[in-house]
Amino acid sequence: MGYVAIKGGGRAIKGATAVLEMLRTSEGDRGTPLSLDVIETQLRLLTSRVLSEGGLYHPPLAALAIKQMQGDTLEAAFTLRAYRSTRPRLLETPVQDTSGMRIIRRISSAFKEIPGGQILGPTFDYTLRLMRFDLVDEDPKTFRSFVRRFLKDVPEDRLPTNFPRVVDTFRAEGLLPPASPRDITPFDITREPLVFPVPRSAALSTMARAETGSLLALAYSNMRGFGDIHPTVAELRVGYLPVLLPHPATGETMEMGEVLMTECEVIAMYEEGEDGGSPVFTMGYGACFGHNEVKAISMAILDRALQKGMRDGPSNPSEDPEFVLLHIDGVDSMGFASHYKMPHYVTFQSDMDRLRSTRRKAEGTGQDKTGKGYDPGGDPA
Amino acid sequence: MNPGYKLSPVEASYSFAFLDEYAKREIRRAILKAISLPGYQVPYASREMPMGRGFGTGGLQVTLSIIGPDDTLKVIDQGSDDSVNAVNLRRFVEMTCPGISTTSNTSEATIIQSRHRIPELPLSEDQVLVLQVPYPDPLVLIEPSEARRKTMHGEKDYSRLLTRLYEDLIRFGEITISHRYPTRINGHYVLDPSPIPRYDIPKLNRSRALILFGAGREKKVYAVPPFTSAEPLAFEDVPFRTEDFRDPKTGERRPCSRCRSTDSFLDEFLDTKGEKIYQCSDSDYCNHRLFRKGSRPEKP
Amino acid sequence: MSSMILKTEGLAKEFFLHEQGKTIPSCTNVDLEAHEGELTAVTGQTGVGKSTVLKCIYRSYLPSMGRILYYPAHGGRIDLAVASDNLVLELRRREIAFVTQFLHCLPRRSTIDVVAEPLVARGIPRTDAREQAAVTLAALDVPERLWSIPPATFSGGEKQRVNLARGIVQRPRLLLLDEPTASLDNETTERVVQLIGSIKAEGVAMIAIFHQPDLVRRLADRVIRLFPPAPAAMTMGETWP
Amino acid sequence: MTMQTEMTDEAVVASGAAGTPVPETGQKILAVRDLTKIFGPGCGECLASTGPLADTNVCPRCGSIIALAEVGFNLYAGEILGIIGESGSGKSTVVKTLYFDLSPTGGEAVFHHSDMSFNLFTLNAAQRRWLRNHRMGMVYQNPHLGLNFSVSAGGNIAERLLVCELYHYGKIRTLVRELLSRTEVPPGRMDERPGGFSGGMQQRVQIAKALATRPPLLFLDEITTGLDLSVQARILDLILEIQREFMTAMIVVTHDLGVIRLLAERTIVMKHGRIIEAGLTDQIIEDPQHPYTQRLVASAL
Repeated sequence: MGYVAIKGGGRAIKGATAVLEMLRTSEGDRGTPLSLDVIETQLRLLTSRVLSEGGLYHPPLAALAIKQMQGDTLEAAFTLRAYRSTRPRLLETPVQDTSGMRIIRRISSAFKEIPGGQILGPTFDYTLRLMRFDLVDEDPKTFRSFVRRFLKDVPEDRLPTNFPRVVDTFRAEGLLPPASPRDITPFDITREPLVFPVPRSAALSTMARAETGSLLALAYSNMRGFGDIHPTVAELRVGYLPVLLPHPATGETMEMGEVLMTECEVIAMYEEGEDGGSPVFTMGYGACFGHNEVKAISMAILDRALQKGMRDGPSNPSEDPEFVLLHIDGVDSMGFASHYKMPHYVTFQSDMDRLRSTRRKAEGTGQDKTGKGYDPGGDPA
Repeated sequence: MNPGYKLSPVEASYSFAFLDEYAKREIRRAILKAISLPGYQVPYASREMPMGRGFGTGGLQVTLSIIGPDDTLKVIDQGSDDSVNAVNLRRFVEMTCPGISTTSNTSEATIIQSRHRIPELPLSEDQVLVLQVPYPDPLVLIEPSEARRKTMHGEKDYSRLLTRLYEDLIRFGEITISHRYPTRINGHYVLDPSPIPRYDIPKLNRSRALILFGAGREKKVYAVPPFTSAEPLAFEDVPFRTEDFRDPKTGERRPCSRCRSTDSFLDEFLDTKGEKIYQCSDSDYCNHRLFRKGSRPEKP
Repeated sequence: MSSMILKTEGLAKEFFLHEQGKTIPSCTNVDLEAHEGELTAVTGQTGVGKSTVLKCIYRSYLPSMGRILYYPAHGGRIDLAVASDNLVLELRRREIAFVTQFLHCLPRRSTIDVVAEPLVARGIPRTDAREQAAVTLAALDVPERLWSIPPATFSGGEKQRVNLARGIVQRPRLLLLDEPTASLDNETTERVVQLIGSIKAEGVAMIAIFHQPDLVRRLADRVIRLFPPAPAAMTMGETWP
Repeated sequence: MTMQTEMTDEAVVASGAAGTPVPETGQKILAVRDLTKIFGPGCGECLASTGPLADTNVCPRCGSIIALAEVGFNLYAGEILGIIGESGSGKSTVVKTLYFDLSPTGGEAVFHHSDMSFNLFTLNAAQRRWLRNHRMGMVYQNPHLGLNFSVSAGGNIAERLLVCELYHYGKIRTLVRELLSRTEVPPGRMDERPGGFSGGMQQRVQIAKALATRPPLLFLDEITTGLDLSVQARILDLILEIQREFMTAMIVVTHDLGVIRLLAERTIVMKHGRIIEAGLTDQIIEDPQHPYTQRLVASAL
């Protein structure tokens, strides 16, 4: 008899780890371990999500995290993030120009004709969400031959290439306000804490690695009536962005690789113009690692909402930078929700002490004439 | 896609104390600032740790930033060295900090990381106590905006917090804050002392050991430097009261059912027969008292 | 000869109504004097601007022309026509009182407090002020049972006596009286005449308008008769030259 | 920050009714010069192109709203100054800038108190807060601005006492009870939240809160607007009694000539952010000079 409730921690943890591992491998003799390649390609949207929420572009490690955390996106992103904590920052990229992106999908719902044309690309938007029962027992031969057959018929000029961004074209015509200057140093949320008020770049980086569902929920609240923004998607792009870095010795800009990313720009009409001037279009921007359109759109809407809140003061939750930015991080929120499972014996003991003492007071005497107030004893005057 | 990707040895290993050296240096700078401004919450870029936010990632980052191979670490949770979370954190530090020693003996430790308790044994100048903090700001009770709270701290404006205590007194005849009792450091900043019971608050005052507070999720570090005043917020004529563990029937203080101590914080629980039992929350303290009496501590 | 308290020189007042674009003359070229322990009566037909003169002196009206020279207790001379608002307020608190035909006071305050008020404003303790107020109310025959209730419900005569009491209790250096006995019966009018006589003896200077000619004869040491303004000015409708 | 230590005045708070030294009448307590407040970007023509002559307070060139243009006046210890005007005249903006609820675009306000002078708009945030809590009081038209409705009536007053570092619960209770009785709120209701009180009682709690630190300067912004006539009369009466008792200087902002007539000895008339007329209250009412004031008085009769 003794510290029953809180003893034996070491053994318990070992046991928990073993059971987890047993469940992961419980197919036994029939099973095949998942390869990272399979996860990265066949579960490419899952990988995308973990890449963006983990805030580290390392697809094989994202796949490993998914495998290790048995498909839990929050845990996988978390694991990737924790790994990131151990890596020093060796170089900083300059601000990347996304017009150099190799596009696999781009649409605009604001403009019918856009330079380069619309490309529907890979999307579930117009596919029917009907169960494809043929995938239940998929024929490996068909599976393996599809990509070869697909690429054979694609002419060279239909392969992904880069296009000017829609908004740049319309900016040139003066229909849209100018972009923020490119030479400002963006806020680095991995090296600096958010101390409010924060610049827009801090808000954008925080949202770029936010948990998709949280971002969507807050953006949805803004679309639904807890906000006044009626956005139009100026452009939504998915593609591979070449990452340019100056050579450490020569300073010459070089391509270091590319990242798959989703980018979205929304346009919203703002009723009263800045400082009482004439009405203007305003813009919201969203971008994230991987292919995650809902996240990029949500982020763009919230960016617009936050800009408004930063300017005029928030009039609803989605316009309040503190409310939005402090509640969308998956690692922070899931961790804190989980921590309530830990023992809280001491604080609970302390709570009981207060409750008992208060109840004794309520049942006993020594009450203030005007209420149940504390009686310090004697007239203080 | 990178078919058959192989991790390089650098990619697949961790450095001493897990965090990269730049991160540790950055956190140490925040700690120095916290010591210079007793009670002030210094924001820092809290890193993601391999355990959940709320499980002590703030305290852990502080510990990892200051620990060296010569250090002896003690980790406790709810006063116990052997609780699941304490074991987990200790194992992690042992794993990532080769060469350090760990102990459950309070007086042997150079760094003590704790959640919810301050050890019963008085700490010395050579020790650092690291407390894990879920909510660093006591003003969050009355003001949700961090920007406004910062101004209130700067202006030493705690009247609304005190009004909360006033309202407690008129409604309940008692201040109902049980733990995380707002405490004023060095006559200026009021801090959240982490969820330690009121019983532990007096231990902050003029402590010989440096006390560091780390909030991982909220990304703040603050400190009570050695020999610095720490007063719980209270009215002049309504004394601050700690948990008293008095038996209302006899009026006497309950002893620990193991070591018979009457000067330690007690855990209350039910034994197998459904009877209430009181025992020291600080397991090391309890064991030492039993040792001195000649009887061996019970096996778990 | 007793010392001079106030002297007006060429005092005139006209009103310009912006809405109608019209100038309405009220009184012109008024020269009068008030001396310590004397009563100066202002007489004339209705509409010659008798009340206007008093209001100009009290500065409820801004005079259009002329000077209103006041000789304050601490010496020197002040032209009330151009004196600063704060100086006028200070004089109203200490030296000049005005008994108008209407009683303006806060609805909830008891009669005795209404009368004592000007003394309290001067810094006299409330109990002392009430004592003096009681003496004055008694001298004016205001029944004691009325002292503790607000004067709002009183008859016209009662209100007028309360108003008088409030002016007299101050023992100002200069007391302005605008038809103080208008709604009083003969008996009460006699009490007022006696009281005015006694404060005159105490040295209070007064400028008064009476509607009964015999009161002028009995109380006035000096009489100023006002005449209607020149008809030319009426028709010109311009600013006074 | 020597100012803070010199001016900590628990004694003033704690000593009760007779504690505060009564300022002498006639001393200047506040001097306001060229007070200007422009909402919007502002331009070189804002002041010249707005005002009573232009009959607008919106700048035709840049669209800014000229809430106050070069407003100046003095306030003397213990006096009640009325500011009257219609909505949009800038009358409330005057007290909001002086109470630091709004920062002015230009101008100066010097507050004098016990041999010290404070240039209000050059003070830092802590000094502003100190003055606001210790030397000024504000009663708003909307009690939600002046009171915290999630705290008891007494707690609202306690907060102001706590700001002034009175940390004795018993003394706070005694003072709160005194203040509430003084403002005719039954002390038996001190532990109730103001949400359950009538409008008039909420205003009296606000007044009690504003008076808690015995400030020499009190701002009253349309405090009886929207209340029943009989309730209004009681509050106005209370304000006069308080002014007599504590020699508190007050600025009373209202659109109601009746309020001005009962409370203020001097009055400022405002329109389109400008002072168009200032004088003794009886003179403003009986002999108004400006066409706007004449209309205002005529319409009130």
